[in-house]
Amino acid sequence: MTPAAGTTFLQSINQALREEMLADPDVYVLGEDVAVGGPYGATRGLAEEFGEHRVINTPISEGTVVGLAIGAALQGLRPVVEIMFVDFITLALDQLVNHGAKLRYMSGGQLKVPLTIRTMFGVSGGWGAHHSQSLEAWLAHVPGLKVVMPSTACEAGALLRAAIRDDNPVLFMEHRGLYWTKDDQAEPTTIESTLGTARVRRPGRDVTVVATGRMVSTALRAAERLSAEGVEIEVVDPRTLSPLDLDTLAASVRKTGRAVIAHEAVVQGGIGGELVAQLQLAVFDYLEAPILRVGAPFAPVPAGEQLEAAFVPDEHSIIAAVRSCLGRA
Amino acid sequence: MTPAAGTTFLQSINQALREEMLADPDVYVLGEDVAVGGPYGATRGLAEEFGEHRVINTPISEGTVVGLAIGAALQGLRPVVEIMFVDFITLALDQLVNHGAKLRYMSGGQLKVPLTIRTMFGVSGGWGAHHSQSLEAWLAHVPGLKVVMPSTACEAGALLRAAIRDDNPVLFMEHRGLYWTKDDQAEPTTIESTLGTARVRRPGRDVTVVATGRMVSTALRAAERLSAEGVEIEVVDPRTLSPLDLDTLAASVRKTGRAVIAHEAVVQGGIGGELVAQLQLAVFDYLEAPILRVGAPFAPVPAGEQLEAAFVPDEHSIIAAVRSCLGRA
Amino acid sequence: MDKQTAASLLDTMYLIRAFEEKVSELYAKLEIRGLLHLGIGQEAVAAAVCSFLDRDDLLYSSHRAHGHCLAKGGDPRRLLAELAGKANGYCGGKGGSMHISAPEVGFMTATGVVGGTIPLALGSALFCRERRPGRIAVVFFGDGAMNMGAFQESLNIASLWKLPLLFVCENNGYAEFTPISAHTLVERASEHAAVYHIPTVTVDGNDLLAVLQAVEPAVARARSGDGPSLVECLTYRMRGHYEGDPSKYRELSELQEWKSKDPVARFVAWAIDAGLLDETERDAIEAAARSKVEAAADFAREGPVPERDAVSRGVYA
Amino acid sequence: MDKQTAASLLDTMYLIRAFEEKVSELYAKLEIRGLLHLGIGQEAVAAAVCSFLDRDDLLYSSHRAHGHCLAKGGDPRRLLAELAGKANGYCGGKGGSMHISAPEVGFMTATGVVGGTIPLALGSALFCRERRPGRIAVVFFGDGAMNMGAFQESLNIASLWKLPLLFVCENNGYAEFTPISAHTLVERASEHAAVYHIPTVTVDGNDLLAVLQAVEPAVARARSGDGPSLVECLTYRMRGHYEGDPSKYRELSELQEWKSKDPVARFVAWAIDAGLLDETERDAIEAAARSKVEAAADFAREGPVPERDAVSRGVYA
Ligand SMILES: Cc1ncc(C[n+]2csc(CCOP(=O)(O)OP(=O)(O)O)c2C)c(N)n1
Ligand SMILES: Cc1ncc(C[n+]2csc(CCOP(=O)(O)OP(=O)(O)O)c2C)c(N)n1
Ligand SMILES: [Mg+2]
Ligand SMILES: [Mg+2]
Repeated sequence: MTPAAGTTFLQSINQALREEMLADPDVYVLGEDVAVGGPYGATRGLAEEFGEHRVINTPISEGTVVGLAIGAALQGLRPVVEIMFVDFITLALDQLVNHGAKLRYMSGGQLKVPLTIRTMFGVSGGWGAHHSQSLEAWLAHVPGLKVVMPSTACEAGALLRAAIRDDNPVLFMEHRGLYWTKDDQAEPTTIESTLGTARVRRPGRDVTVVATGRMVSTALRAAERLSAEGVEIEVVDPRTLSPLDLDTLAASVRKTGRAVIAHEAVVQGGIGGELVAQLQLAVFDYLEAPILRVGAPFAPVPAGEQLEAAFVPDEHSIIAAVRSCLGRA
Repeated sequence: MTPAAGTTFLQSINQALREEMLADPDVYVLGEDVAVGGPYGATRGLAEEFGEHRVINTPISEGTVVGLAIGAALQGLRPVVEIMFVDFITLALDQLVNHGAKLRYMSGGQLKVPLTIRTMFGVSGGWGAHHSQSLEAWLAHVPGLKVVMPSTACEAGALLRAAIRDDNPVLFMEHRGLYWTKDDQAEPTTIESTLGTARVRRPGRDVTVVATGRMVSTALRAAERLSAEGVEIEVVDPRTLSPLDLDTLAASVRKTGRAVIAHEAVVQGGIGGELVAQLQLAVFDYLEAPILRVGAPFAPVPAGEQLEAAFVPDEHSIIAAVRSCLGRA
Repeated sequence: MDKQTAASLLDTMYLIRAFEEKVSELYAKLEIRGLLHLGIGQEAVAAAVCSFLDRDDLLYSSHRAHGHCLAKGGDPRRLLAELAGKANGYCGGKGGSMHISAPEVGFMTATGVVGGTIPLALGSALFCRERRPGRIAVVFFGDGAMNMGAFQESLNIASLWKLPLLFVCENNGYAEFTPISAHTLVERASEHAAVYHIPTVTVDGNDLLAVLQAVEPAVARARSGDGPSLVECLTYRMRGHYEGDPSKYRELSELQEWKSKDPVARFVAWAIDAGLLDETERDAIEAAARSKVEAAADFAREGPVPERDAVSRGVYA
Repeated sequence: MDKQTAASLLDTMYLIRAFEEKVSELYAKLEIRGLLHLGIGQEAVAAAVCSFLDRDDLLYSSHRAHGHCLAKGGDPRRLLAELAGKANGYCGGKGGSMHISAPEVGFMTATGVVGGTIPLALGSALFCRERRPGRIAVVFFGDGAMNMGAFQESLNIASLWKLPLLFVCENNGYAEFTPISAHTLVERASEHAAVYHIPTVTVDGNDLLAVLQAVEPAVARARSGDGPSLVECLTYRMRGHYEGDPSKYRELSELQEWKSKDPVARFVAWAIDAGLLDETERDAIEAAARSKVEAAADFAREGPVPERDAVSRGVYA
């Protein structure tokens, strides 16, 4: 069901959970405080509707809870685990990476792990270095995992439903800064068409800007400003970082001949490098300029307001990169 | 002290530990079974020489042991922790990434963390998916950490000594497949010159091959074969993956106009993407072909002999990439 | 207890109380942002524990850290400036409330990760054992951290290696919005410590005297090289989990009940009763605390904003 | 115990023993490679525990997994083929010794990570509670896993949620080359379980009867929905930590002492004494086991090598 206009990103997540729980009794929700709705209400109402057997508060034991969800998934349940912040996934990577991601392959195809991990990420509000990271690049490096990062309210719900229905472990990353955003108009999104496909958010001819998560709206703002000066960027949102829809990205760059990759993670070692490597290979002969990357400086996330603002790339960062790509200073 | 000719990689590590422990009473060694030498003897003799106060066997509690070492480093000790396999660093990433790597920055420069983590990585001997990964790309994405990956016996010792003397947390990655290798000749290496500097291992004019860890020797074998057919590749070893010596890499590609990046990690999300992104930006106008990457397929490490052999890139993989780069099929 | 000790303990508690009330006020006025966890109601634990510590004992805290930092001798001005993101804050505005560091007074670091500092404290204790016999490390954590594996791993190593370490559990009955009974059947951190042969006791954390009594031998034991102890303090946070939390998960009656056990008021009553304090003295101590906090607020307000390019500086030593 | 039960238990133990001896032989001949951990000397635990399990009870193992897989009903042919990296092995040659999976007989997975399967077993137990009341999950782990945080976290959740789960600790006194006393002051897993109100007992793991006696009520408790138990079996591995380990860290006398407690010989002696077995029957059972293992070796030797491009297939469902 496409969420109504005016639905926030957070409500869309909540609705998607509810719909999947209604559709499939094997969908279970687990996490800290999920039975009371979690810190922002993403799981609000679910315990009341589906009972605390299916909406399970867990102790603060991230590693074990993720392992437990994997074990339940091996038997055919479809757990949706909330790791409050992706910063805390550091506590669960043995289970997620060594076990969850590998069991299908290691078992020679005998096992499968239909698990979804929802987690908040990204910078907002001065929460500092332990509640603001963007660690998607780590997980996109792990064979057996899928990594999804929605950028709009409507798509958040559709992508989450697709993630829950997927038979593989999926890391589903929600930018806290998007939680209270709404889409300009309700976007009809089918569940099936989302996972593994990129989406062109704004067509343009001059430069392709591949943006993820909250950076998509940042790129769209940059597009407005650039358009005013006659530069038309094409904004493409990969939506799924692993697997990656290279075709859509490459088609865009083949057209524009120039590309900027924008994410909120620190640039060094970020998913941008992977995108650059794949794109330059796919469209080498079309490239009129090196592919540029926009992201955070190589530093932990600072807490103070001004430092935080300096840390997060904004539309000016994108505009500067686009101009540089076009050879205009 | 430069190790004598005939010294193995493992002996070089052992000597470096001993020399640093002799030079600085603040150097402590911690890890599972380190007091009896560890699984291969990397720490052999140290407990006898320096006592079990400085060469400390720990319980199997990777997360806490890394945290403990960070705490000791904050006070001025220089702990060298052994995490037996990098696969188990998954258990220690909260401590290493959220605390060890960030404390200097978060504290506004009041604290420092002179910590070294030695760990085995890479494929050999059919050990399978939990004892064979190459996870350097994760750590190179973490601001505040340094990541070092030696490729020769002599350099292993010099780089380890430099890592121990460094005032930052350093992940030092030892490929098990190199442990019993020796250098053709003793290479005088000064400690000071190593960390953060790449090394040209073989000069060449046609294609630059940037190779890491055990792939350096693989690339050198490929170079021999290619040379026989008149193709001269330049083999460059970054040695330190974070920080990265882009200048040396870029200078090489400026000369050759072509580059192949070779590592043992899975290609997707590997450090190769970062190298491609930085290189294509630095030398765009010199590039005559897209930069290619050689690495493992996107799969966990299989245990069986033939599958394992199919998994690890070898000199043929490099030769194929070099030829493709040169436009020869 | 002598008059001076009583005054000093009360001074610490009032300073924390006044500081936290100011933080709450500045947050409401949007002068401070971030994720703030106040310890109003838990002051007796910080004050009692730190009264046994010297400047070069090494303290680690949790996400609810302000009181610990002040009790250890942290400067309220630099602390508040840090919360306000100013360049003259302890961390130059980079750390913020959950990442305060004031090593000059032995306050090593707080953490945004539940249980995250427990292993770090072990390492500082190892350092003390090896280099500064007589010095100790101390770590504060909440009841929520009891179910983190790192806590158990740390109890094991601390006891095995006889580290000079004091574990202080501030058991306030809740982890975020969930009562402890929903997280474990083992509602006492002291039960965990006992398994590892770590001397331990659970006390009324709102009774400053009880905490003092429990901590004194524990600190002495650590100082003399006999190994770690764990002191568990049953207490209550009077405000929400974080500033802005409406606390719907708690009954008003529960709050009322705990209000009557306010650790500051209780100590004041006891001290007056014991002849260690009179009303005038009490007023003076409170007033002094409030004026220190006002000065801190001015300091923070007037503090310079960090330079923009500091953002990428200071990552490496 | 009746004759048939005795024969069946002995059958399992001999099968494991013969299998492991064959693995050792094939490893020495370089027909198998990899990192192999043999359980020779620990057979009674696997045999006793699994004798109470049905095919659809869900078993998790450690790195020392061969015996557990066989006792659960795993096919020695497909197991050996897996160790040999063959396409007809359980995992098509992808898993190897530390990553065996035979879900068709309820053997879920082994692991190369100490303690790694404990949380997984909780999840399977949750599934049983929700969907298959009466079915249970079981996890084997070594004494080394006792100090992994995941073990403690798992005890807590299993007891809190009353999961139908049996924890089996094979306490063989060593983690790799280090005796348990160097890892902890708490040398019994049962002490940990007790804190969480989990019924627990420590028994002589080389005494099949003692293990049977301990496991029976624990399995019954789990099946009837009353929650988890932990059975700790004190045992000894007669070979090195891994094949090739010269075991220099152990005294020969220690090995000799444990040899005299061989669980197979002890059970045989008891069963003969109790009139449940005679020498001829014993010989027949052992011979049958050996011939099964020979057949397995042939099966593995003749098994096809996996196709090269299988390496990148089967990563995703
Ligand atoms: C590892 C981790 N998981 C989850 C969180 C989110 N979180 C922040 S505080 C908290 C509850 C902590 O409770 P407790 O330890 O009792 O401390 P209190 O807040 O009561 O002082 C949680 C779950 C976190 N910060 N770290
Ligand atoms: C997390 C982790 N750390 C270290 C290792 C290396 N290692 C393999 S087995 C082992 C000892 C395990 O001892 P125990 O649990 O008692 O099992 P046992 O080998 O005695 O059967 C260690 C340390 C590992 N596999 N996993
Ligand atoms: Mg609490
Ligand atoms: Mg053992």
